[in-house]
Amino acid sequence: MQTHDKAYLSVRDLIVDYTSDGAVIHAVNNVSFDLYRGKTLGLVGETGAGKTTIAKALMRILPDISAKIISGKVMLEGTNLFELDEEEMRQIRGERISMVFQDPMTALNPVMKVGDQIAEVVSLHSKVSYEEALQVAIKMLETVGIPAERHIEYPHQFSGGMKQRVVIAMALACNPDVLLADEPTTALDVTIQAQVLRMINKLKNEKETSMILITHDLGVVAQVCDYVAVIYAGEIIEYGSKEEIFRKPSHPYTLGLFGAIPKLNEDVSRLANIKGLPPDPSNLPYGCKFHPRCSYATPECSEQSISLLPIQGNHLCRCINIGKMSKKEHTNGTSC
Amino acid sequence: MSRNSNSKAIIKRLMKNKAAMFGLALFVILIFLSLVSPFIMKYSYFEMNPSAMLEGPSWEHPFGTDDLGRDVLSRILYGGRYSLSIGISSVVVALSISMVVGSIAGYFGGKIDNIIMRLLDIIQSVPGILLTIAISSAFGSGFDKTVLAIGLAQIPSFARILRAAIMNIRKMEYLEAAEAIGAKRYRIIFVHVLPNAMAPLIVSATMWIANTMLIAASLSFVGLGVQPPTPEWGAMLSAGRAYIRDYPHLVIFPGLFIAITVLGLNMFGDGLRDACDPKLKN
Amino acid sequence: MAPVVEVKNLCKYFNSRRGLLHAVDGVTFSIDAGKTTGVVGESGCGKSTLGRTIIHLLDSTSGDVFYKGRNITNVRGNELRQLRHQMQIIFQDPYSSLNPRMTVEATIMEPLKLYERMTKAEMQKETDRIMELVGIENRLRMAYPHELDGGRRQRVGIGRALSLKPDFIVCDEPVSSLDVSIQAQILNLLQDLQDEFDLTYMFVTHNMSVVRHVSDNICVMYLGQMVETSPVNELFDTPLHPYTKALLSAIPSTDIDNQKELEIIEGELTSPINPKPGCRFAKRCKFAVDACHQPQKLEELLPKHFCACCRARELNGL
Amino acid sequence: GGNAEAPSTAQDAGPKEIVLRVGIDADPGTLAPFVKSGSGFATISYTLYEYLGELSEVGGVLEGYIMKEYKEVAPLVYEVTIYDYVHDTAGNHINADDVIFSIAKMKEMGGSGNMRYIDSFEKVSDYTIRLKLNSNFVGGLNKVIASCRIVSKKAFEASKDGMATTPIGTTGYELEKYVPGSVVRFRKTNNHWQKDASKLATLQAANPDVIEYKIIKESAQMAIALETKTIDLAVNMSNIDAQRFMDNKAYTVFQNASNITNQMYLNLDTDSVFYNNLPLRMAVLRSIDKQGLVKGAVSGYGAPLKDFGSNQFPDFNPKWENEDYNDYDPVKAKALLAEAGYKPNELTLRIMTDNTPIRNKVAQMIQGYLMATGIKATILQYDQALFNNYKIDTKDKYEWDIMLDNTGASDYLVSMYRAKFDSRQYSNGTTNGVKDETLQKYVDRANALDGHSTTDVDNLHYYMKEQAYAMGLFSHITFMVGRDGIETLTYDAKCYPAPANTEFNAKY
Amino acid sequence: MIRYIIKRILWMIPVILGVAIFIFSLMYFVPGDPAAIILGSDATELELNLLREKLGFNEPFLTRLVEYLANVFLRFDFGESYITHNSITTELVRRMPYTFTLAVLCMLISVAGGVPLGVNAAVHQNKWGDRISMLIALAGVSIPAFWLGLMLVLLFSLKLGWLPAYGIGGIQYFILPAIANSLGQLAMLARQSRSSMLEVIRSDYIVTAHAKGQTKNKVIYKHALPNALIPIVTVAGSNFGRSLGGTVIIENVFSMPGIGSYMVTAINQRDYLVVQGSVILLAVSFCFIILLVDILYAFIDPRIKAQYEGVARRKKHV
Ligand SMILES: Nc1ncnc2c1ncn2[C@@H]1O[C@H](COP(=O)(O)OP(=O)(O)OP(=O)(O)O)[C@@H](O)[C@H]1O
Ligand SMILES: Nc1ncnc2c1ncn2[C@@H]1O[C@H](COP(=O)(O)OP(=O)(O)OP(=O)(O)O)[C@@H](O)[C@H]1O
Ligand SMILES: [Mg+2]
Ligand SMILES: [Mg+2]
Repeated sequence: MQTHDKAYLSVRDLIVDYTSDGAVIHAVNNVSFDLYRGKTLGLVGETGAGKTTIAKALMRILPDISAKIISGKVMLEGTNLFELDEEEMRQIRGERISMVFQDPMTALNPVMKVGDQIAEVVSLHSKVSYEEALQVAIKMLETVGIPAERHIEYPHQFSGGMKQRVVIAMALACNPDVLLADEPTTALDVTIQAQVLRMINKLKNEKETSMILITHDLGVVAQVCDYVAVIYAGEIIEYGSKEEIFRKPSHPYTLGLFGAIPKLNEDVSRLANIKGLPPDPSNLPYGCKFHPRCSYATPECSEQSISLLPIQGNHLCRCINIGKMSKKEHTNGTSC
Repeated sequence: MSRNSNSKAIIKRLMKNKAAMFGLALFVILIFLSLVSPFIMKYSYFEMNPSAMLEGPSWEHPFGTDDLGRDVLSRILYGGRYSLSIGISSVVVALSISMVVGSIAGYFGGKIDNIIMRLLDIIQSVPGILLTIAISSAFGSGFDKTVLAIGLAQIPSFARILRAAIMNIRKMEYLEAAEAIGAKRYRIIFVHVLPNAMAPLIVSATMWIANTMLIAASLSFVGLGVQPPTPEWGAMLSAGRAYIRDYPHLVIFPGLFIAITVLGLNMFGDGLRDACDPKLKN
Repeated sequence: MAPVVEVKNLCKYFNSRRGLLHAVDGVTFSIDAGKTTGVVGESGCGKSTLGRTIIHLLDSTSGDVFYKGRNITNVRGNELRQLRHQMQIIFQDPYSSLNPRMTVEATIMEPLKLYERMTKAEMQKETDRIMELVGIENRLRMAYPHELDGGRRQRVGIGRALSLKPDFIVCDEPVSSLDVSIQAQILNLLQDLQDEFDLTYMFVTHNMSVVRHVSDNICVMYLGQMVETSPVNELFDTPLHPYTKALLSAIPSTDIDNQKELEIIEGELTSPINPKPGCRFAKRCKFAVDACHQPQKLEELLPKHFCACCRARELNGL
Repeated sequence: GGNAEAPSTAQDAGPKEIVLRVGIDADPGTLAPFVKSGSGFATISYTLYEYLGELSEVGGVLEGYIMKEYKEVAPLVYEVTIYDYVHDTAGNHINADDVIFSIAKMKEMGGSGNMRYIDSFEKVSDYTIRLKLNSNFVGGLNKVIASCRIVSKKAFEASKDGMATTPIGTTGYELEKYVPGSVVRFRKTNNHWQKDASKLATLQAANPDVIEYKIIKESAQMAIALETKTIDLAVNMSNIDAQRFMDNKAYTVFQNASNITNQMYLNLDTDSVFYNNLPLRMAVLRSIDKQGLVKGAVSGYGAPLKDFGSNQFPDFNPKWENEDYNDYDPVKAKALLAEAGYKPNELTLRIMTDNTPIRNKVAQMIQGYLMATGIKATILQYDQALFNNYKIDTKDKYEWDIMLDNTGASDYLVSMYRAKFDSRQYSNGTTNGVKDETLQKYVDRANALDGHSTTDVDNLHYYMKEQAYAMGLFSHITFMVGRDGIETLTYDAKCYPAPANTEFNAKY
Repeated sequence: MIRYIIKRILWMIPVILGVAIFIFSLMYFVPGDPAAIILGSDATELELNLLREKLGFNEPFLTRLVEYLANVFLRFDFGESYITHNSITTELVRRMPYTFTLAVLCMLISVAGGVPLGVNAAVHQNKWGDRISMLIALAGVSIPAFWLGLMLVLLFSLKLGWLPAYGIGGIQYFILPAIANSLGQLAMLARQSRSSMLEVIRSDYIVTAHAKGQTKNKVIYKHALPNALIPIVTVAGSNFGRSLGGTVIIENVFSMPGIGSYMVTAINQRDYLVVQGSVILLAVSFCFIILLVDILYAFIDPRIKAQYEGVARRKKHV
């Protein structure tokens, strides 16, 4: 991946393992990417691909019992986050990088008033009195469209969409430079999702926040992201700008993914599907991790480790058979 | 039941848990020893020797002798039969009744549930040991009566555990599926509900076996429970307290065996719980 | 084509702590034989309740359900058990819909045991057939659900529903908890099965693109009521009800060339407890007028296209 | 006795107050005079109340307390006269009305079983009452006299709770503090009604200035209390705990032979194995090593019995001491068993006992002895309440074959025979179902006022021995441990210590 | 909230009545005749019968039950002891303070010791801190209170002379019995705290708190502990019941004139009325503690408070 000197956050060679019941799970394998100021990177992939793990690794909030960052570095404006001590890292969390979690229903502390939960992060990172912090919190609530007087309420008094907004308000309260949004809308109804997506976009534009948006909804990606990284079995298998990925998906997996979603504005009698199942993360196949499911697989695919190579400019792909794939199928995949 | 389970998976996980296996091993060894003790011990548990009373531990009597010159080790090993079977049988008593009560309350819900729960409320508002003592004083002392008293007093809490588990399962779609394919109610309860709701009950029953020994000791203390000469550990412990200063081996050894049992069963129970709920592990 | 299932004015109310919860409130529609009728709507609008009430997993509060012309609203006991042969359900959650203590074989065989006077060998054979049909490898015969992935579990659920050879299946969000690649496999499977056995589906979901893909007809529900129903393409091309419109335009499109701003419906789903009469969407509807607070009637505004909105004609220029 | 002078250290500045803190092992429950008292109250009782009179010691002579004298006016009719200057600690004068009141109350409230021997009672004059007894047996009057606590009617009626917590007695002590279940403290009044020391009975002494009873139920705690010096005298210590103090200069261990002895009864109901099978009864009796029981059950602190009761009583014939009393003879026992028609290990007997520590051991040892003879035995052990129930309940057949129990008396050996073998008291013969006219005759003779001769008692003794219906096992010793400085302890006729009588030396 | 509390208090009436009936019936069938105890072993049958008659034992069950309930609940009179003839009510009132002081102290000790121990173990899950804490906890649950009590006395009273060994007086008299009686509960509380903390620590909002940059300790005590508190408080509440029950033993060991030792004496004497009275009183106080715990829930968890106030909880959708 070529370095971009304006990269605000860059991740290099991130490897994360979990141990569970004695088995080692290779959740993230050699992931590198850059994030630019004011841009949004979408991480797309199926369940268990390692998306959340990547995000948590950046903030160093993986469960310390089971997870281990094997290697890698995360450079935030020249500082390697992995080299900071716990106290310095604490300063960065919430203030410079913050995160919106997958499930708004569970991401809020049920026994704390929402106002206090937002104020907490404010008072942790600025030297203001608690009163002032609470004022900031209330303002944040209003920004996300929740009436100020509801700051004394508890999470259970909010609907799912409002909770998600509170979570976002909390993440944005200290004007972070980087926002990690882990499936911020998956748990929500479409109408509410639309509200949240619009709000995220608005805040991002106003504050120039860099964002990593994790999702498996390609519609959301199309709506919000600038760059897209497709994750499969803990690896980035394709990377590029939104346009590159949507117009010219190159990796067979990405192709399959596009073929598998029913489209609103088009009729196909049968969905294209990817055969088989995602690999067992504790026992990943050698070579291309996708080759057992890939219809273009050749013997070489399982014999060598495949690297992520540019196809065109910044559009990267981890496949040795791109050239050999028939043109027709290629275009078929992009017909969206 | 042959289709019994995902228990296979639980057992597999359990087997991997060293602490749990250690605990189980302790328990099994105790049971084994209590069964074979008459054949391997030099002294029988009732053999008195007036010339060797209240002797401390020695090669001849590793755990010493008691006030009638009986070999404490033999008594303890043999007494395991009583102690362990008090635990196991009172759990069986409690389990069988609370299963009926709990599943009726949990599955049918509504009014029946309400009535049962209110009755359990009443019984549970008498603190446990008091209840056991009260029941025990109604039945009198003796092995079978102690088993009954301890078992009956435990019914409310077991029934509640089961009911809670059933309430959880009631939300499961596989019950609806069973109904959708036209399964009858008793089949749904016995095939689909109970086997899946038993795990937490079994876990707490396991741990509770150990607790009965302490209850038995308490009952002996207040003059109920299994009476000496039965070499039940709790009764031995309680009876030995008169000698606690001069001949501490009379209380230390039964106490130690109770502690080992409690330790073993709790380790096993903890492991079992972890195995039933893999989430809890990490 | 005769409808397989007809629902007339079906209501299902639940008693809740705060009052009567109108989960399904006066729903009328019919499902054509061999076709798929999609039911969409936001979470909690009563889709699942509707499906379960139709197949008698829940007792209806009022209204009638007809199966192949026969009123089955009040069937009980053996009659109901016979009816189970013909109406089945596939569940959303592949984790909670399988008994964790039953093997794949036992799960699929259970309905056979309950009904058919089959010998053990016949049941085995029938199980083989169903497993092949839904695409479960024979080696997984003795596997327990927890050893299976979500897709395979869902296949087992489908197999269980199919083993009684039903005509009508309620699919309650069968793919919404599955990953896209698996989702496509299951949708294709359902489609193949329908073609092969001429099944009638009621397909409940909140995913508009899925519903578009699978359905022939579509019903849009809002807070327990049916607000619009029509053939699928018609609905997507010319939605009539303001809610349907809003719903459609809130879906982010994967078409990056024609990105449109998502339309926002302000506010959230209100509570279905003791609702006021009138259009339940009125509170969030930008076109709401006083007349909306009167009970709305489902009217056939276009051929086969029904809508329950007093302003629909006017707003759509009909 | 009765010397109230406490030898306090003369060198001290002022007269040092003598405080005696006594640990007792049972909760009196109440201080009321007419309530049937358990062992907890028995010790306290003498500090608080006085009886009409009491025996001077086990098997001793009747001493008047409040009673000045009595005379027999007709067979079984007695006139009892009390001192005319008795008053209680509140100053209420006591006269015949109070005595009548006290007896009536005692009877009504069931305070003493001995009240049943009173046929009628009435006032004769201001200080004299007439008692008519209903049974003709030796010591009957003693029992009645020694069971009547006397309090002032006025004081009793003034008390809200029947003197349960606000007792007023006639002794030299007054209640100072009472925490039910924990502490009872008395202070000497120096105003006892009996100023004439020569007329004081043994147990009427009032030596310590303060007596404080502390209830300590846990036996290990009793020893600890002595060692931590929170009590000065421990009542009823187990021999195990007492041994700890025996070689310790700082403590004195008082040993006293208990008047309560341990017995074994065989079931002689008509369906019992023992019925009509004298060899079997003998086999059982001969199996038991009484000396061994003493050693095992009470660590040697006791003596095997040579009769149903112990040798403390005046009517115990010393010649029995050297005779065989169905003593231990394992060889003979086996032979007797065979003679009785049983093969070894063919017979299983049920031994019933209560759950006191001593009899718990006795039962286990007897089980062992019987096994050695070839008789299997199971032990049925019940708590006191159930034990009494099963013992008395004769509606159905007995639940036991061998019963272990204890019996005590304060006056005569024959009282114990009367208590257990008088068929008039039991619907099923004797306490163990014996239906034997000869035995009844002997019991009656030995107890009769005009009987009770050496011959009568001998007849009873030998008949019982020959018939082997029951057997006395052993007597044991009770232990009181005091701290150094306690010179003597006095016991009443029921072997309870009377702390007010304690004598101290200079070291106290 | 107030209404909820009142409702709960009212509900206690039938519960306590139920307890009384239950205990009365239990004691009714107790073998062992108080008359035999009162009159001693040399009583004649005639005397026994007379006494039984006098004590009302020959009345039918229902008559006695109704009379007893009327006395207890209308006249607040538990009757008088068969043995001592003392008023049981007076006796209970006199003894109550000791028992409650002891039980409350036990609860305090077990909470003060058990919760930190359990939290510590959870935070250091599977490390030495955890293992040691849990070993202490296991030791705690396996030691009988009377044994521990005597050991404590030997050490602290006899050897060190720091604390009184028995009896009553200032608070120092309660320390050893309270420790002996509470160790088992402390251990249970530690185990409960550990497992509920472990559960909570895995929650998303704990990760959220870390992600805010909150310090480890604050996360534990500010975010995790309050959420883990409900089961902990529940166990603490039922521990109060255990403490009350434990007094039956510990009061005897330490010669404390509380309800427990009163009851043990009474059991051995078949003094039913005393046993009944003691059990009812202890049950009533236990009920109050449970009520307190229920009210405490509302302060710990706003969701429960909302429930009490009749505002239904957030709906949970599948
Ligand atoms: N605490 C953990 N212990 C062990 N394994 C874990 C843990 N958390 C995640 N994993 C495993 O790591 C892999 C990556 O998980 P991760 O949560 O990062 O995936 P994801 O892409 O976020 O999936 P989803 O879309 O379901 O959120 C999965 O195989 C998962 O099972
Ligand atoms: N058994 C029940 N008891 C009480 N209320 C119920 C019950 N089942 C459903 N409800 C309520 O009825 C309403 C409709 O529920 P239903 O499950 O049918 O909605 P849904 O459209 O299927 O939602 P989702 O998309 O979340 O599955 C909801 O408000 C729900 O809370
Ligand atoms: Mg994730
Ligand atoms: Mg649903």
